[in-house]
Amino acid sequence: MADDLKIPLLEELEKGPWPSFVTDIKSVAGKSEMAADLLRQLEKSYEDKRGYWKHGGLVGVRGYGGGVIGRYSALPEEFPGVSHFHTVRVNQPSGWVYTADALNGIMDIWDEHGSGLTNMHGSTGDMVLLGTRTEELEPTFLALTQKGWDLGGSGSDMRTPSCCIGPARCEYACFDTLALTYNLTQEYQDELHRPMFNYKFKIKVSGCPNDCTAAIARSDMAIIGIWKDDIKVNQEEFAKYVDSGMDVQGIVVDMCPTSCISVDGKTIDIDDSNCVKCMHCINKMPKALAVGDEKGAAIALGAKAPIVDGALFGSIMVPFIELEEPYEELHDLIERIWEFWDEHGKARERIGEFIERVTLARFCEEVGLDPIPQMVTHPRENPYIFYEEYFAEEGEGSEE
Amino acid sequence: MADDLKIPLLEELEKGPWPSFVTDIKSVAGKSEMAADLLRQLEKSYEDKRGYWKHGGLVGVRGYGGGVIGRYSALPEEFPGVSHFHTVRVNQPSGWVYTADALNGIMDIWDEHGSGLTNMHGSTGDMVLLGTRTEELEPTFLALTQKGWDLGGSGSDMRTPSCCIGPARCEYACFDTLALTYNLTQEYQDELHRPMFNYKFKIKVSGCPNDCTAAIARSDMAIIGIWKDDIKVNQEEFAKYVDSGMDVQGIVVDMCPTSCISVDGKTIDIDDSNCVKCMHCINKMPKALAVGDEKGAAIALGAKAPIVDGALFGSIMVPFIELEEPYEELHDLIERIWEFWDEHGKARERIGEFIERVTLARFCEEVGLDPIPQMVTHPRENPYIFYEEYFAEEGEGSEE
Amino acid sequence: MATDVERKTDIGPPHYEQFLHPVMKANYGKWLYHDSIAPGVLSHTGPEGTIYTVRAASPRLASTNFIRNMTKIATDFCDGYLRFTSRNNVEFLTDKEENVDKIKAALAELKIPVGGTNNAISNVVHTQGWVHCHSAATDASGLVKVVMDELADYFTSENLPAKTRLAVACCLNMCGAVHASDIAILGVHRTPPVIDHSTLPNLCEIPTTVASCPNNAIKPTSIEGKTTVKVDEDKCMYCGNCFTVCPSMPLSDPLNDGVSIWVGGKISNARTEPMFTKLAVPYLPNNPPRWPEVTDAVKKIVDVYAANARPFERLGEWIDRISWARFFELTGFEFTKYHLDDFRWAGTTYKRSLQNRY
Amino acid sequence: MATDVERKTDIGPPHYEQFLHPVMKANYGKWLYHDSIAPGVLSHTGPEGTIYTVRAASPRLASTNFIRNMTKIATDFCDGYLRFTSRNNVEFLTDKEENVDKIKAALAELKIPVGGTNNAISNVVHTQGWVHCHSAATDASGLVKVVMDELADYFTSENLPAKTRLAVACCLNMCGAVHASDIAILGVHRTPPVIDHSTLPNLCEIPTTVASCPNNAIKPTSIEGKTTVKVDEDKCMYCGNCFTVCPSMPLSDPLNDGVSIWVGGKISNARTEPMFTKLAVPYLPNNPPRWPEVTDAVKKIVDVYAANARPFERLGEWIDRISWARFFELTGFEFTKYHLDDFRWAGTTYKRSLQNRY
Ligand code: SRM
Ligand code: SRM
Ligand code: SRM
Ligand code: SRM
Ligand code: SF4
Ligand code: SF4
Ligand code: SF4
Ligand code: SF4
Ligand code: SF4
Ligand code: SF4
Ligand code: SF4
Ligand code: SF4
Repeated sequence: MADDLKIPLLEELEKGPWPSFVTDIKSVAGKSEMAADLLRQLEKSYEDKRGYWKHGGLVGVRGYGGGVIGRYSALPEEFPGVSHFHTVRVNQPSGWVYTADALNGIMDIWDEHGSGLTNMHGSTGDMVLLGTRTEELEPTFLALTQKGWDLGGSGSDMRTPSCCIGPARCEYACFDTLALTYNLTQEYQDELHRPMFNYKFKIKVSGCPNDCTAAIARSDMAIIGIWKDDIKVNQEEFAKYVDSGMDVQGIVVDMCPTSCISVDGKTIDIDDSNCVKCMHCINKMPKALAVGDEKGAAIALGAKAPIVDGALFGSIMVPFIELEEPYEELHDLIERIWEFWDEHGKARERIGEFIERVTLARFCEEVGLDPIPQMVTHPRENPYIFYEEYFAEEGEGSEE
Repeated sequence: MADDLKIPLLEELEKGPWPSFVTDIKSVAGKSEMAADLLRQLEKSYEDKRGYWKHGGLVGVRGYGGGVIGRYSALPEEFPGVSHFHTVRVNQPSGWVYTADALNGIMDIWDEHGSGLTNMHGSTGDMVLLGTRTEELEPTFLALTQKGWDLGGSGSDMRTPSCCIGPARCEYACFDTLALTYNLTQEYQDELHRPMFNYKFKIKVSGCPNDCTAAIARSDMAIIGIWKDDIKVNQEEFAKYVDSGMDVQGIVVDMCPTSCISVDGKTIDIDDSNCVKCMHCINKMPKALAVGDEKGAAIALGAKAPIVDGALFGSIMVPFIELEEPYEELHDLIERIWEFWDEHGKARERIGEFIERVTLARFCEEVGLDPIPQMVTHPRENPYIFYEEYFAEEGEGSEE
Repeated sequence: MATDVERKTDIGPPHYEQFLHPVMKANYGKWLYHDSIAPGVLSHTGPEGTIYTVRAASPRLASTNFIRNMTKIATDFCDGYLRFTSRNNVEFLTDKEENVDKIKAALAELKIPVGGTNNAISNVVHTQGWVHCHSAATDASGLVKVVMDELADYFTSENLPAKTRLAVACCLNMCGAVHASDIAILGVHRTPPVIDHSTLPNLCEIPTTVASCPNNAIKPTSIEGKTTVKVDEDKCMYCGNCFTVCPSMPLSDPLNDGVSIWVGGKISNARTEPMFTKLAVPYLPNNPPRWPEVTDAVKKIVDVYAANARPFERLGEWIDRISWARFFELTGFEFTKYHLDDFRWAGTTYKRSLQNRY
Repeated sequence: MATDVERKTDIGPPHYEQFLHPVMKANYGKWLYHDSIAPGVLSHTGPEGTIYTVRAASPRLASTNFIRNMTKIATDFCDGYLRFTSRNNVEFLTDKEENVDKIKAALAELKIPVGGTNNAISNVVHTQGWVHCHSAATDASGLVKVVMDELADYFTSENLPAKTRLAVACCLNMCGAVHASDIAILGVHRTPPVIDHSTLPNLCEIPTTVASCPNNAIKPTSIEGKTTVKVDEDKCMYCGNCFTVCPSMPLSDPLNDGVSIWVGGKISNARTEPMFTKLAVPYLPNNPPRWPEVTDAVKKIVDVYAANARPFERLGEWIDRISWARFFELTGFEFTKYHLDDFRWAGTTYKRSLQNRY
């Protein structure tokens, strides 16, 4: 089967130092006709400079509305191996941590029920099992759940939350990213598996402002670690950085966005009242500086890719929230947000677009957040103010 | 007449160190019933917290469409002195320079034909003769023109251009602001006096990026001096600033927006390739530093106050143009701009709003400007590109 | 006035050259540098000598008397030469250093302050207000007077961190510099236009009126067979643009009109790019003749700025450095939902990063 | 597979704790600092000891074979523990420093580069392309492969000025990080959708389809009595959103599809706030299998950046410092009308100050 692979164009991609997905797919093409036909169809795409997949198709597992992306070849006669080629999104563990056994178990399932191809991982964070037939979906699901795995999200649901490695391997983590992500995923299984929102709702969780999951750019709700008090300084360790010959002035002091660091010989001084917690100085001198003690997270809503209104970064709705089990305050907030969005959002309107449409002021009012300067880069510049209080004729000035 | 002035509220404004317009108006109220009734009506406004002027009214001088703002009291019986209270906008000389004689001549005319009140000057730049009757307009105009004065603009015309004192008294002037302003005003008398545009079109002219006429904020076309080459340095004079004890580091070096100044002892070095010509260092050390030799101006279009689409600063259309008599290149550009705006602009659409509506790219194309990076803070962030070139089926790729 | 004179049109303004002091003409385009002699007094030097400038305040709304007082000083000490600045101050120009003090003395006699140079508060760019405009939500000249009474010392000295520019406008048309001043006072209406359906069909063009509204709050409607308009009051933010094009839609409302306060704008390109003003205080009542709430608020801003900013840091630059959170803390102004932008570029003002102060 | 097992739903993912290396569990939340041992090798130290991480490249589109190769290394040297990063690299975790070299050797045998840490180019966040998606204007895996072949040395070393993040997406849906990467490659269509009126009335909901267009280019129309839609081609900028909701409006066009190149985005809050990518090259042709025009352009950007930026200055920060004018000069890319924004916030990108380079 794989012997008759004629893929000269793709084989050009076997050259060069970077790991070749072509070589890799070939390595399973012997045992998987799906993989072989994927290469054949892809070779045709490379010849013709176009894709050969049909537009989506609703397939899934019983009782779930999400977790599977239906896909059919546009040339099923020519490439029967990919006539169906659906993907199964498997909810990854918090922080993408695995044991060899656990992963091998999934590979076994996929060799049996699918193409033998995966994406580790999809952009949202799921383990993506790439390519299988409709009739294999239910058996795949059954096998996965038996081993303790479940599906992730797709469609207009809460998407699979994901998080950085945080406290499991990072000194910067301002809260337990893995625990929170696990908690939210479990708490909202229904919202994850049964699309009932206006549109997708993504949650990404980063332990500090370095934002190693790109939450601020790619999640409707970004939960990003931050601290409120002062940066912790170890002057001894700082002196060692100076001694090591590091250009502390050029690399740290001059690059602080608010110029709030001063160095006097081997002593560092930070004006924490002007520090914006950007992380730069800590990043450059992790032994001398550390995030503070009053730790928690900021919540930014509304990040998304450009479709429809243009790309957005998340915008700060809560500049600081403590995040400890059982996360009641956060659950409450999430639910109030979903409720308001659900009731007043339009179909296919992401939360970021929704907030802009209903205005930030109204959004705050409805979900119960006080307007504060931290929500904006600056107050309004235009004078088009919807004054709501006014004096009534009779009231003699007292109504305001 | 002025004896029976009962203006207790306004008289509160005669207290305090700042020159009092009330005291000043009173000083002519004896000979001008207009001035007296203005005070009386104003007193009523102060009592009632509202204005008492009727909505505009089209009045003017023969053959002119602009230059006069019609104004009638809403309470003509009560305040007959201001039943008519039109203003006459007199085109000021470039740079607002006068001789006592010239000014006195105008005051004579105004004492004879008007209220004896003025604004020196209006926000656009005109000398504003404040308050007269319809029947006095033509005589006022006649008297003014006999002494060499003419009216300024109002309505949908080119408004009276104005300029900073520039080369007449300022070492920073990068071109002759007074000459250019005179030239434009004379060249476009018809456009100034006979409103035929979609809306007003203001021109302000500043000799350098300090922009002492606020051109970038308040004129549809801002012409602002700039230079292309290096800042001129006088090291000897620089040393004197250092010797004087000036905090050169804090006040100059650290405040340069592009950090392109370095000081070594008593020598200053400027990395002109990174200088953005902000003027700050020159402003602070005018004896040591001076604008370069390759001088000219930048042209920014579209500044305006908020109505309708929100306030705009002018946006750079020409980052550098040489401005020498007879200013042909500039005249050409202005005329191309007016032509395109005239043809495609909507009624009451300022040029700034117009450019945004038709897009900057199209505007450039139509008025014959090449797109260059200096026109933007950065290239587009959204991928919604209107590709115009494409390959046609037959063309085999050659059509692009 | 003789009527037999030839009627001239389109002659334009007189040529400026005839109004230039001889030293200015001689040094024209060749100036070398300037010096600050004292608050309100500058000298400019070129190869052909030095000219001294004395800058005097003006109420701008000035009678022919006031102007004649000025021309008299110019005649006495400046060979007749004087000018006005782009902020409506009067400048006396002389090549005789000894005349500087004489000019100052003459001005002192008239109780006219000298100043406005360098790190001062200069004259206030302002508008017509109840003195002349139909649109006004407040008075302009009165506000300028009471505010500058409070701040006069900042005009006659140069000890603020940097130049500080004030502006007053009496309605959202902002005939002046409100949108780009260090501190600005803006007259605001707070109730929708009251439509006079009896005159509207005659006075106003319906399509123009409908198109005038930035928020599409105006729709055509028919009352007793005549086409008029109606306003969706939920969409109206009282900008007054409809009134500008249609006299039958006045917004004036003595009970609710008042002023708002804006801060942090600038024009120059020095250090930072030009900045728009931002909302500081959404509403203060019209309380003539001396608007104490307004003068208090403005004074507060100037004081806090003077006490905290670094040398040559403009008000907006200072706030950018210390954060808006701190600005509201220091001034004690309340941050409200009105401060959150909701117009067409609102999204660009949302805070889209973690960089914040706590 | 036995069918008599109980069908479980909504169990969620396994708890992560069972997948944590014991040293990571012991130091959980208590880490003190990290060190960089070599490109691709980090150590993290806490009170309970040190964990070593070896980071290996992955094609992401990975077969079960590939994963089994990885798990084998983890079994051999890491007590079975491994993880994936947010950029799809594989990380091997061991508490035995001596195993680091063994892991590297095992990876070398598989020809898998080790790197991606610190000031490197890490793995490329990307999407499906012609491998799996109906929307794709280009392939993603292929582009990643050819670009990283060119840049592999930057993965295995750490000598760029700062972290440099690349992304590839095959259409404007941008399933990944194109809008906020240092360098991004974006598949673009350049011709309007071709409407299949025979299927549209059955397959597509007209109001949804009409609403999907960011530019209101789609209007309902009727053809032979059936409601379908028409596209105003002058208003279409080929975003493909209509196709997402309506299968009868494909945009794929082999002759005109291709890629665009974007630069200067970032995510972190370090130093500067997050930034969007900006257009560098509006169009390069699809030239599989090795897209030489694209690799050249990307290489050019990296080279110019590497040669000119300061230490720890991200690409976008560097351009901000030197100006876009200089960026286009240095790269030799043409600045065109396509670089001028014309979408809803276009006005905010116009240069509204005199501060410019010449
Ligand atoms: C598989 C994945 C790409 C990948 O190779 O990793 C993917 C694949 C698709 N995405 Fe996506 N998106 C994937 C992450 C993203 C991301 C990144 C993220 O989540 O961090 C984004 C940008 C962030 C965002 O959500 O804005 C993203 C923005 C979109 C959009 C843009 C519209 C929107 O604003 O949501 C669409 C179009 C849509 O929703 O109809 C879309 C639609 C699609 C569809 C379902 C195509 C479609 O039009 O229906 C793609 C299916 C491809 C296929 O055949 O398998 N995908 N999509 C990612 C999900 C894997 C996972 O579950 O882990
Ligand atoms: C007299 C003056 C104010 C002053 O006290 O100095 C003035 C007075 C009026 N302006 Fe103005 N504008 C004056 C300078 C300005 C400026 C400042 C400037 O030119 O630098 C602006 C802001 C910049 C700009 O043009 O955007 C300005 C923006 C407006 C607007 C805003 C709408 C627009 O975008 O143009 C209007 C409304 C309109 O045009 O219908 C307006 C309208 C008016 C009207 C005609 C009222 C109206 O609705 O028709 C005012 C007549 C008042 C009166 O009764 O005398 N005025 N107006 C200024 C002209 C004097 C002169 O010729 O020297
Ligand atoms: C006379 C006048 C021009 C005119 O033709 O009338 C003028 C004259 C000078 N300006 Fe100006 N400026 C004048 C209005 C302005 C304006 C416009 C305005 O205020 O509406 C601005 C922009 C204001 C803004 O940014 O909001 C302006 C921003 C500057 C700056 C930049 C200040 C800064 O650092 O932001 C300088 C440089 C400096 O002072 O260091 C400057 C410098 C100067 C110099 C030193 C130039 C020179 O060498 O002669 C002059 C004396 C400055 C002084 O008073 O301290 N001039 N200057 C105007 C006096 C207005 C007044 O009566 O107070
Ligand atoms: C493993 C990983 C988290 C995870 O849960 O998977 C991770 C791990 C670390 N990140 Fe990260 N970052 C990871 C993705 C990211 C991302 C997300 C992305 O690239 O899509 C970002 C935002 C990128 C951006 O700004 O565009 C990110 C921005 C940072 C930064 C800020 C860099 C900057 O100066 O802008 C730091 C601090 C630093 O490196 O100085 C950092 C620092 C770190 C540290 C040093 C934290 C620590 O002490 O453990 C870790 C090693 C860094 C290294 O590789 O140089 N990490 N880091 C991700 C590795 C991805 C990879 O395989 O290359
Ligand atoms: S986001 Fe912060 S806490 Fe999380 S891995 Fe990155 S640096 Fe560590
Ligand atoms: S975290 Fe950032 S803002 Fe704060 S001191 Fe360090 S470098 Fe400066
Ligand atoms: S704009 Fe420049 S040239 Fe004109 S007066 Fe001001 S500082 Fe002088
Ligand atoms: S003009 Fe401005 S940018 Fe140029 S060197 Fe001087 S301070 Fe720096
Ligand atoms: S700001 Fe408004 S009220 Fe004041 S003069 Fe201008 S148009 Fe009239
Ligand atoms: S006041 Fe402004 S917002 Fe209100 S109806 Fe009139 S134009 Fe519209
Ligand atoms: S970017 Fe577009 S083509 Fe690529 S996977 Fe996402 S939806 Fe499909
Ligand atoms: S491709 Fe985009 S712009 Fe064109 S019609 Fe479809 S939705 Fe509209």
